[in-house]
Amino acid sequence: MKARSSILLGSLSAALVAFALTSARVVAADKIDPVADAKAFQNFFFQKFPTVKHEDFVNGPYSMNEDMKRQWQEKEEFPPYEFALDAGKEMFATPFKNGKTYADCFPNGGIGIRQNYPYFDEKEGKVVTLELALNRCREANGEAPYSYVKDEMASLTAYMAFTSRGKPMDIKIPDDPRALAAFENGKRYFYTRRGQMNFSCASCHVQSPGERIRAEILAPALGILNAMPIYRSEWSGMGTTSRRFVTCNSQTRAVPLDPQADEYRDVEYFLSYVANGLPISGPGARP
Amino acid sequence: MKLSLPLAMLLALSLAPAARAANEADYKSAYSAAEAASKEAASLRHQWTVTVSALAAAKKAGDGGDFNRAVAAAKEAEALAKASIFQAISEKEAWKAMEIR
Amino acid sequence: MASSIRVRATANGDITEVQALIQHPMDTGLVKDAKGELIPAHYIQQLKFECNGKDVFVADWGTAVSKDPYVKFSFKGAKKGDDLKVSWTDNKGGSDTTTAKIS
Amino acid sequence: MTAFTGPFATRRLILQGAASVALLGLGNLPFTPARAAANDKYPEEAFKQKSEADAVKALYGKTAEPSDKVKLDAPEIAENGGVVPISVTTTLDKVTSISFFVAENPSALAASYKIPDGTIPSIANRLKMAKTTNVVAIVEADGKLYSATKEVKVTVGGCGG
Repeated sequence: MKARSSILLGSLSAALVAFALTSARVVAADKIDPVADAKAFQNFFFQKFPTVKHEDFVNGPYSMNEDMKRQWQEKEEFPPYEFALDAGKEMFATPFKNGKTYADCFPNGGIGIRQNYPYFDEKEGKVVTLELALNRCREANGEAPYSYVKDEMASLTAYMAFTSRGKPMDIKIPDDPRALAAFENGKRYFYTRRGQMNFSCASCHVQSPGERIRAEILAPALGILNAMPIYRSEWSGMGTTSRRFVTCNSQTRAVPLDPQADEYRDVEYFLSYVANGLPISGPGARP
Repeated sequence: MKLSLPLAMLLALSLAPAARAANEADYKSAYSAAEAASKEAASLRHQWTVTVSALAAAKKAGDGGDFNRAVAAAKEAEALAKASIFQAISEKEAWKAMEIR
Repeated sequence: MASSIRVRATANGDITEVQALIQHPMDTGLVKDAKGELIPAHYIQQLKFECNGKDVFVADWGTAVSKDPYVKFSFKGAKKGDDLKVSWTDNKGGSDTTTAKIS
Repeated sequence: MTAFTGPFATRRLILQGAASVALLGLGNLPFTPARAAANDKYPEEAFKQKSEADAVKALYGKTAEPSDKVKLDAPEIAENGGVVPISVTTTLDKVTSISFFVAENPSALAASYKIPDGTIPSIANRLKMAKTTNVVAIVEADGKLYSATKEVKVTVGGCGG
């Protein structure tokens, strides 16, 4: 009995201390400061994993575990996303019924620009992801939109990512309160616990990257979207960022939002911004 | 520590002795309470998949006339929905504790 | 339609290293689809590599070979520019073939 | 081909065509019958066997002995049971066949390769594994069987859902 009460006392005082701490910081942190957030985010991972080369973080679980890295390198010799890549390249060049192609919708003809997505669209006042831009381009040219989750959309984004391989992620936040709010909303989503499992993205990808979750190794949150879209052996197929968000939600028993919900667009904005400077490594192969 | 309250609530509900066999009226009221809680959880965008399946199980049992099971499932769905509402509200501030600064 | 076979053959010295990736579902016949029905077995049974009129490698595969199967081997006796003929047949009588130049 | 040939003539044409093809076929048959028939037959029986021992017997008709000259490379823990990179290499010579078995798969024999002379006895491939079990590579060299075995742990990923 005595031990239990001392534990109770201990945790109460810890809670009090934590409360005091957060309240002090809450006041200071009201001003949204993406630059400071990104710096703190990157330093957290650089200090937690000093032996991992900075640009290696974009290889997710393979930067954390040698045995997994060997299996990955073996797969990369002739990667399973090879077919999606070729299909994407072919689709990208095939003109729409009205003769235009994707190249007409994107800066630089859509080649080597993936590192600037998602971007904040000041007209719309919202974050626009690469998948959204692709479907809007299709609709603007009288074509039916693709599923945001896999198949054609994944092949197209795989090809666009491939043309940006190695380029550092370069996400901009314009000096617009709505952009700052979107960044903050994405950050909130990233740290908010959800689902009956009561996990947030951070519970796995900040607190325990490199640990095992049954057969898989958890990827660090830093650069976790740089390899998108990914071919997952578990899906035995390609998947976009939205597919990853939707399936992660349902694994923690949270009902997923629709693939391009604002929260998903904002958390992609947040995660991409804090990974600025790290190379694009998509399309990726993952367990 | 914070979440023990809803779990306790969940336990209390399931232990409540069923006085007599539930009838359609009991099912209707339990189901509408569960549905209201589930709608609120969905509006907070914090719905749990298990709430949805418990609600569906309640409806299926209810339609099949097995009111005992339907009421139990509806009560479980309500408890789960309430727990997810509690989670949504507490997380409004709690997330900051985990933020990397 | 692009061939279902991607093959890379590179010769260094007398040894040619061959890697092949083939687009094929390799269904085991033990998996159920969304509606709960069994997806029938559909897998490559034999994959053959021929160079200069001679079989250099023959693979007999069962249902335990991964989807979009991959194989790597090397052989002697060929040089840059030779043709490597790759062909497969599956249990449903499907087949495909392609010829690659050894680079 | 005039329009009035009618069914008889076309039938004759088809018959002539078939005869010539058969002749052609016969023509080159004698050169490759022994080799083609011998090693091209798909080992249907062996792939049906459930256990590894039966599969080896059905495929080779003899048993293998472990040998450190057969180097089997497989992961500690498979990142995904559907795509397990497994490779084997051997210093034995006069190798004529290499096969891979996954002991507790629904049927043990996974893949069997014929190695004509001039082909280097070293193969990499990606196999499916139903669960944690032994992967066995068997090399047939100069008529005798040598094997290497390694356990690979397999489980699902993620936190469940």
